[in-house]
Amino acid sequence: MSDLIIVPILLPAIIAAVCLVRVVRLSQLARLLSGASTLVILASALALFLSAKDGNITIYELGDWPAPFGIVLVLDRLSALMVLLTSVLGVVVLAHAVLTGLDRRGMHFHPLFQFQLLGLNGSFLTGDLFNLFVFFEVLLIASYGLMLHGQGQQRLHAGVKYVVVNLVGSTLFLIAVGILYGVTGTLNMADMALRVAEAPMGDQPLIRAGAQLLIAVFALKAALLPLHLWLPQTYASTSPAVAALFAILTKAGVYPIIRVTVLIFGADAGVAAFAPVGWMLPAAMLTILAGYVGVLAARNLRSLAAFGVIGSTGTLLVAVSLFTPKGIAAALYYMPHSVLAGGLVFLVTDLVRRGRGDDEDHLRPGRPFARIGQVSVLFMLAAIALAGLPPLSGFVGKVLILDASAGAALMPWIWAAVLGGTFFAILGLARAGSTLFWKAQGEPAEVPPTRHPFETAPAWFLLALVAGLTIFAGPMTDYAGETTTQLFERTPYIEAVLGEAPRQAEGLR
Amino acid sequence: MEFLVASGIGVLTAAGVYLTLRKRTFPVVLGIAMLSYAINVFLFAMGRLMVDRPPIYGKDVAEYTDPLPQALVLTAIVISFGMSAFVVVLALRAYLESGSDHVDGDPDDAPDHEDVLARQQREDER
Amino acid sequence: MIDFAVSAGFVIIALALVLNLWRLLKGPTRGDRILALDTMMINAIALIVLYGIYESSTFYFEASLLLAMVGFVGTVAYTKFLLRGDIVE
Amino acid sequence: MTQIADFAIAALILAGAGFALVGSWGLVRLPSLMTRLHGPTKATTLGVGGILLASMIYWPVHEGRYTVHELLITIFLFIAAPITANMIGKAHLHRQGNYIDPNPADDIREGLPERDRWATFTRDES
Amino acid sequence: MDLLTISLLPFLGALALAIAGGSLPGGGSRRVHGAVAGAFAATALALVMLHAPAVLGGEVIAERHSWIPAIGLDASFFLDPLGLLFAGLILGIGVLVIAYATFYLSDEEDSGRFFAFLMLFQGAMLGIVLSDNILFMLVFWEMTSLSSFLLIGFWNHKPEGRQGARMALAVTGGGGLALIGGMVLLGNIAGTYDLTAILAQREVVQASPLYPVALVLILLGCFTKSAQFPFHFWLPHAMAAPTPVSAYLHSATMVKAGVFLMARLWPVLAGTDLWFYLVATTGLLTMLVGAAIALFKDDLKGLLAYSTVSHLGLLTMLLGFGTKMAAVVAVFHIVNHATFKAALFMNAGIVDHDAGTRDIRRLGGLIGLMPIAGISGTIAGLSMAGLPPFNGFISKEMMLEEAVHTAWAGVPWLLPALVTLGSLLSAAYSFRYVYGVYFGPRHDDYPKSPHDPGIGLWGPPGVLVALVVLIGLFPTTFAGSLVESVSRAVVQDTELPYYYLSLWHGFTLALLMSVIAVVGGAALLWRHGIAERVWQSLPVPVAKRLFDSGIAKLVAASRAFTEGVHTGSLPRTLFVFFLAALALGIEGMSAGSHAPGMRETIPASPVAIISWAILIAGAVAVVMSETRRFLSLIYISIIGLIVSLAFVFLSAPDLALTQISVEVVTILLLLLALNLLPKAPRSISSLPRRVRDGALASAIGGGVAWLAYAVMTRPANDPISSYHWEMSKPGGGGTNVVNVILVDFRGFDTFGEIIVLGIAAIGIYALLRTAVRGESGQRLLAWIPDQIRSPERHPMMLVVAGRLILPLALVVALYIFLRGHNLPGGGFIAGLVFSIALLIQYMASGFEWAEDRRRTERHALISWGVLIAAATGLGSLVFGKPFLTSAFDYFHLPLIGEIELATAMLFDIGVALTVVGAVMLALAQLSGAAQRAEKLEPSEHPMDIDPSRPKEQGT
Amino acid sequence: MIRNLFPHPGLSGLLAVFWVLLANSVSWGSIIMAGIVAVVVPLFTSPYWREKPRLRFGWAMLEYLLVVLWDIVVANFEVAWIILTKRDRDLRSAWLVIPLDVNQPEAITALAGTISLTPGTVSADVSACGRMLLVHALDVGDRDEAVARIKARYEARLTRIFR
Repeated sequence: MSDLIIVPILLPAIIAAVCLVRVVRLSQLARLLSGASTLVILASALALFLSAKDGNITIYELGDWPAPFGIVLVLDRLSALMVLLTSVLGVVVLAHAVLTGLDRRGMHFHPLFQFQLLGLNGSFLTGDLFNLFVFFEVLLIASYGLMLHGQGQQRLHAGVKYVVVNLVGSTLFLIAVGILYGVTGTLNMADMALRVAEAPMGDQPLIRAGAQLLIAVFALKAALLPLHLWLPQTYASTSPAVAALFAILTKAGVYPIIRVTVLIFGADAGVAAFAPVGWMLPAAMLTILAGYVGVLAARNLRSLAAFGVIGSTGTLLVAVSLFTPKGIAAALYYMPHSVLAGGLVFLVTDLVRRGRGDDEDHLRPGRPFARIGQVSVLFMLAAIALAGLPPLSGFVGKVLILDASAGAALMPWIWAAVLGGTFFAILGLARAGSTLFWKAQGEPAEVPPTRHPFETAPAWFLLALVAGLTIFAGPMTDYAGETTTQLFERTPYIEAVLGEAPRQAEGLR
Repeated sequence: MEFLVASGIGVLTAAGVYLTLRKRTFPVVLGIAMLSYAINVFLFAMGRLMVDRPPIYGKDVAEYTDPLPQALVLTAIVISFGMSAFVVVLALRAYLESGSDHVDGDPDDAPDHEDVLARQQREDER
Repeated sequence: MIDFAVSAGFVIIALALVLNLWRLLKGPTRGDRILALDTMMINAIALIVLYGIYESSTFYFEASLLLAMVGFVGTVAYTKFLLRGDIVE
Repeated sequence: MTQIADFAIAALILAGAGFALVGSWGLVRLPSLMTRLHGPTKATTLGVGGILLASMIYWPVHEGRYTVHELLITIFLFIAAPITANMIGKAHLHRQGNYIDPNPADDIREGLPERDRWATFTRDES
Repeated sequence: MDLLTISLLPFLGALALAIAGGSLPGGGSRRVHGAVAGAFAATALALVMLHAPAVLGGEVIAERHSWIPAIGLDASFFLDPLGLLFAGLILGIGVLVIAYATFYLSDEEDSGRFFAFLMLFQGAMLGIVLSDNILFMLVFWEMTSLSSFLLIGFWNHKPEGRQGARMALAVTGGGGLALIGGMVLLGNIAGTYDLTAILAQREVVQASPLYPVALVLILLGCFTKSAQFPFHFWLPHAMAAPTPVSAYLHSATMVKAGVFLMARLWPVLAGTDLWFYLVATTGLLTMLVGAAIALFKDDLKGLLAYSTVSHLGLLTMLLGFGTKMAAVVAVFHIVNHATFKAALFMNAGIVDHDAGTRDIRRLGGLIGLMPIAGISGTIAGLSMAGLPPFNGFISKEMMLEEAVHTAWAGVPWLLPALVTLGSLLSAAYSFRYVYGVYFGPRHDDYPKSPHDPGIGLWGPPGVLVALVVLIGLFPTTFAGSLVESVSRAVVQDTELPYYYLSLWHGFTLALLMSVIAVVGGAALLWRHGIAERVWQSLPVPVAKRLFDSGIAKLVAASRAFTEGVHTGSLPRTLFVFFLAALALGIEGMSAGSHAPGMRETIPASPVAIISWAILIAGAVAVVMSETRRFLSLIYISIIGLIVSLAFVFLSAPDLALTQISVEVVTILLLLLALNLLPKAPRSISSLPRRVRDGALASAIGGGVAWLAYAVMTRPANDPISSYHWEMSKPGGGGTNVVNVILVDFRGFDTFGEIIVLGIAAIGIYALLRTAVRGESGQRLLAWIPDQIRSPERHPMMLVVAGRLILPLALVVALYIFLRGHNLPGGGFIAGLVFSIALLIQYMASGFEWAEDRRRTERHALISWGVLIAAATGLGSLVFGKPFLTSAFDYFHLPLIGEIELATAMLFDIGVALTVVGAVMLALAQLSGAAQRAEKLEPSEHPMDIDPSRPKEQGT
Repeated sequence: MIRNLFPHPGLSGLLAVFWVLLANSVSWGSIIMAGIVAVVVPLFTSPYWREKPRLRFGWAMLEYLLVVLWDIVVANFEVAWIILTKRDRDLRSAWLVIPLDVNQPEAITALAGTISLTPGTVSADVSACGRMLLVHALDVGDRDEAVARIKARYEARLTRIFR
């Protein structure tokens, strides 16, 4: 059981490496291996989820070195949720990519895909700040490869920007980690939490600076305004199926914001306590607006979806940046929704794009295409999910967020942003949908021979998940609530990581 | 010594930041390289400076430099090397695809190729 | 005596480095700059070896060895670039 | 005995450093690239050589261990230095000979007989 | 479970139709679809009606299904008389509309889709009226907006259908958002989202300071949905929908949702001044505006639509009065309006269907051609006009009576007067409908020959007309108990004021007003031409144009904003990022009181100072040589060199080794790339920009320097590395602590790191493999060297030196590798040294030549590297230890002595392999791409000039 | 068998010595390792060095080495003197063309390397036919004499080493 934690990290690494070998690379075997691996990861993620569900915190000490000296993987409710989300989205996107033949349109799709999963899972599971950096880099470099998969001029130029921005971001990450290590002398997050709490007054400003810079890096990945400028073009330039997977990349920025702020810079961190609370909330509100206004402004479906992801992430970040148990709980319910809805919108975008031939996904009237009815239904539902309208889970999430922010100092602004943003989203999505599906006139476009009969299946599956998230909102919110409790009750976490008496290790130092 | 290192880091960072803000890919790549120099030294310095105390274990060695930041820097060097290599090639590839080496893909405002000889003779070597 | 010699050696080589830098920045031709850089590298080797003596430490030997072994590769690449543009062809 | 050795070490260090400085001075002072090429490639070889020799004497005398691996540095330098000089020379010939570099020193344009005899300028088609 | 079943039935119907919808080809399908839809609706209706006796008897049927207990959002239903009324309306009229639509739709239309949407809407509507939880209600509320969007846009080939749908969605959906806000607020005020519980908390709610906000938000939702002024404009445009839809949504159900909600929340919200002025005024205005516009609409459905607006205004106004009596009247009028208005819509549909036009100017005298439709239309129309003996008269009279008793802002006559005016207009347009269609001059140019339709079309309105008459004649019998119990439910009080449903109340002021209204209305119709000219001359803003231009402006503004901000410009993105980081760093540092460090600093030696100066000169030189890229590459080497020296000096030999070797590879890489890139760009940024960037860069540089200094000058805080130091030898089996950390303590980092390197390499490979295709390929083919090139490609001396260096470097690499665990060195450096040695071969003898001698595939090297590292780590699992647990032992071998074997070495082999594979893959591929550009003959010889080589034949 | 094991016997020897120097110790361990290195490394590198130079081991090599070392030391002082004292216009730098007798690339390289290492002269280029060496001299009185000296002092000895 205990070794199960490394499966979501190790298996993709091994499979990816095998997929690189020439014989495998050039055959169907890669598809097979990649698919099997993704399914196994899903299975193990489920198992992990079940084991974490009851509130167990599982520790995996890599190399058998005790924390904080070695690297530990920590499985608690939050990380289990994130890993499960990653795996689910992974399965869906991979299925879509294989069914639509995307994986054949460039090189190394499967290894990159596996590496992407590896990076994501690793960054969700690790309990070590520098190890988090390493996994961030893994997921980033894999995302560069995937983002450029298939290439093309626009994609290459967008790729340059995406890569450079993230490289600069990584630089800042190292600065922040460096400061924190320099001041606290540790890299393990649990240990750092203890040490930050004990830090003398004189050290606290430095810690706070480190915290702010660290959060800034995560905010960059999460596309928090004004650090979101890289996202629209990146997501709009890559192939929509890859962008669907990227729906979780922004959450890879949100996750550590929650983890680090609550765990390390919690209430007892002196002046560093909840360092980002002052600026993140306004920024998140503006993010919502920027995102959904962008939805209205979009000229093609991909950028619409990209802005939708920004808006959705902004909504999520509003809940996060309350940094109250209620807020975090709302965020944790909204998080899976945001991932699945973002993924769904991009998958639908891909279906539209593939159907419409030369018109691609430009928001202009085109010809009808095969399965337009089915795709239009998918689009409608995806749009409902993205905008956060009833009856899908986005609505539930939004209500949770509104509810959580009731009583906050900025409440009117939060509500205005959340609801106003939704209004823009409705306008934009209705425009887009009516242009794409209702204005489609004339002879149907020719059906490309590569269309697979089941190519809409992954999108339907995602939709079913979103629906499931709605129907089972009760258990889900319970889980989110329990997760939040676990997050805010830090002692069990710290004790689990550092052992029953964390100070025993002191003797050695 | 601390001051020298700190100010060195500062200058490298400033140079890196300035270069990454340029509008063509090549200086941006150089800027990233500069930033990674800066960051390597920065991370290293977070273990405090010590002269001639390499972290090679010996029974009678009492003082040593903090080895952990060094290990971190090694990891960081390797990663930033991989990343820089990637971004260099990506920049080149984007240039080949579009004929422009502007980071934003703007069309170039001056032709890149003209009479080679004439150009090189005019070029100021310094 | 050795201490004095080593200290003096440091300063002398450091001066040499400054002279190299001057040529490196001034040029006028690219060949000059490459040459200056190469010289700088060799002076650095001397500096490291000297430091090894100064600290009575063998830990730094590999650094100088490596610099001697791979340092010139850069120089060759620069000159090859001047000659052909492409350093591998 | 140690006295003598120390004297030798000190002398070698100073001589080596001195040669390094002279070589670098030559680099600054000499009038053209081809002449400058003489300074560093030689003076520095002996410069580094002197210091290496000092090191080789220092270890047995002061630390009681024989070390010879300084020789390796010499080996590499002896392989590397001529190549560098050769390549820089070639590059210089090429650029001066093709009027790329505007500096007419070194007499290359005037002084080099039968330009098309040399590998840098011509290819032997035979 | 009943209520859940009831509310699910329409959805199930929709699902069934959606799934089976397309499977029935041909003309008969719509009957099947209609039957399916009708069956589901009728079943639901029957189930509701089963409860009717009990509910009307005062029982409230409640049902609770837990959904999201965390916020008190439960799927709870309750059926009280108000709910029953609306459920009956929804389902009853629903059945009729379905029957009507089955005959109305033509064979070409996608009836499956139509009925699916209709059922979806029905379910949503039903959900609203049955919800016992205000959040749960919101779910259905927005769903009605969405499904009506689909229905209105059903004829999506018509632009007005699409625009109408979008407009409706924008207004009602937007209002719905306000409602969400209002409801959550209300729930927060009341402390529960449970409707029944909220209804009992009038005092608490109205005393809350947030009450006005919540009220305004909720009313926004209601007003938009119920098309109240000034949000009324969407409703007529929704008439682009098929007539059954209009009849259903825009008369009977959806637009009533707002009224329903106001009635539902009446007990908590009503009764305050704010409520009165907001609701009653809006209702009054809407009534007037709607009636006035209706009078001048030539399109039958347009006329009816505005009449609906007007009547909704009436209802709203009644609810706004806040008196119990007014509420009773409202309830009664809801019933009446639903009957006659749905009948009229269907009637208009029949006219349209059978006469081929809905333009009132082209219609007339149809009573003779289609008597059944004519009679029913006339009856419904007169009821709408408020003429006895129809139900419309009764409720309108009661309304007038209420108005008489109500003063607006202390002015007693204002309201009665205006209400009378509204009634007058209402009578006028009703007469116009009846007269214009059925009695006016007969036209001969109908597109179709008008005749009475089959029973399928006239039957459903016929039922409704029958109700109109029956309720009018025997109000107590047919509506009395219903109105009574519903009114009780609305006011949440068993005590109702005295009222009497009857046609005749005696000579009252209300009767006078009624008479004025009817006579005035007739007069107005008589002089319609004049009135119309007056109307046309009024500067009435056209709502649609305003809305359209508003949306267009909004889109334009959004575009301007979005495209102005998100230019995708990298410098801008980075500038913002740097600025943000700077601001955050400063913010962090300025919080609290920073204590300067007390650690003793190391004195700076002259060499250090000089090196520092060189470093800075190098950095400045790199920055200054922006237009001379080759030079900047040379300068950047200075920095690498000085940094390596610093690492040596500051006790980091491993770092120095790594830096030295990485430096070389990086330079090679940059040179390879620079070959194909422009080498001396002409234009650089403008001076102000450079100054700006420079200022920001300096600030950030200063900040980072300051941070570094602040940390360096304070004593270390008991770092965890002391454990590494202690345990390195006994636990990790190596004395080079840095290396032991890398391969053991933090081997997981290293594992990730080689993966990064591997991915980078395969990414580069993938990028360059395609460089020969497409535009890039053409550009490569057209590439001409931008410099004069020396003919010699493979200089002899370089080749010979390379030959010698290669084996020596291999030995050094091996040496560095083997000792890494104990002394500076390790797999990464060894891999780099090895790669550099190989790269010398490429440089000296050329790409082709060196490639020919390559024996291993580089991809495989990367794979094997990762796999070996992983396998090493996995080995420990066999022994029940976690991943990457290392083992080492000392063996005594004869002759050699003691040697140490550690699994960490194996791990290091993986690292080295990956490094070699990655570096070679990246650089070789890059130079391979350049080969394409240069189109050189591959040379079979390692060097160009080799005097010892035998001369080739023939030369 | 032996040939296969040691494709480059000279190189193998050099590598063995090299290893011992690196290890900086003469123990059984290092000697055995040196042996392994001597066998394994050339196996890997031999494809890159197919055309093996024909060498003659012996005193000639040692003699050459010593001569060169001596010349390096002596000439270093000369050049240092020139750098420090001679004015630019007194500098009689010149191009020398040295016709070659040796024709193996390794031999030419060795000669050129020697010329470069001994101060005062730098070999800059080989002729396109490979039979001449272009050498730059910093300060030379009589060009022919300088050429003759190089040929006699170095090339002659090299011809004895390279068969």
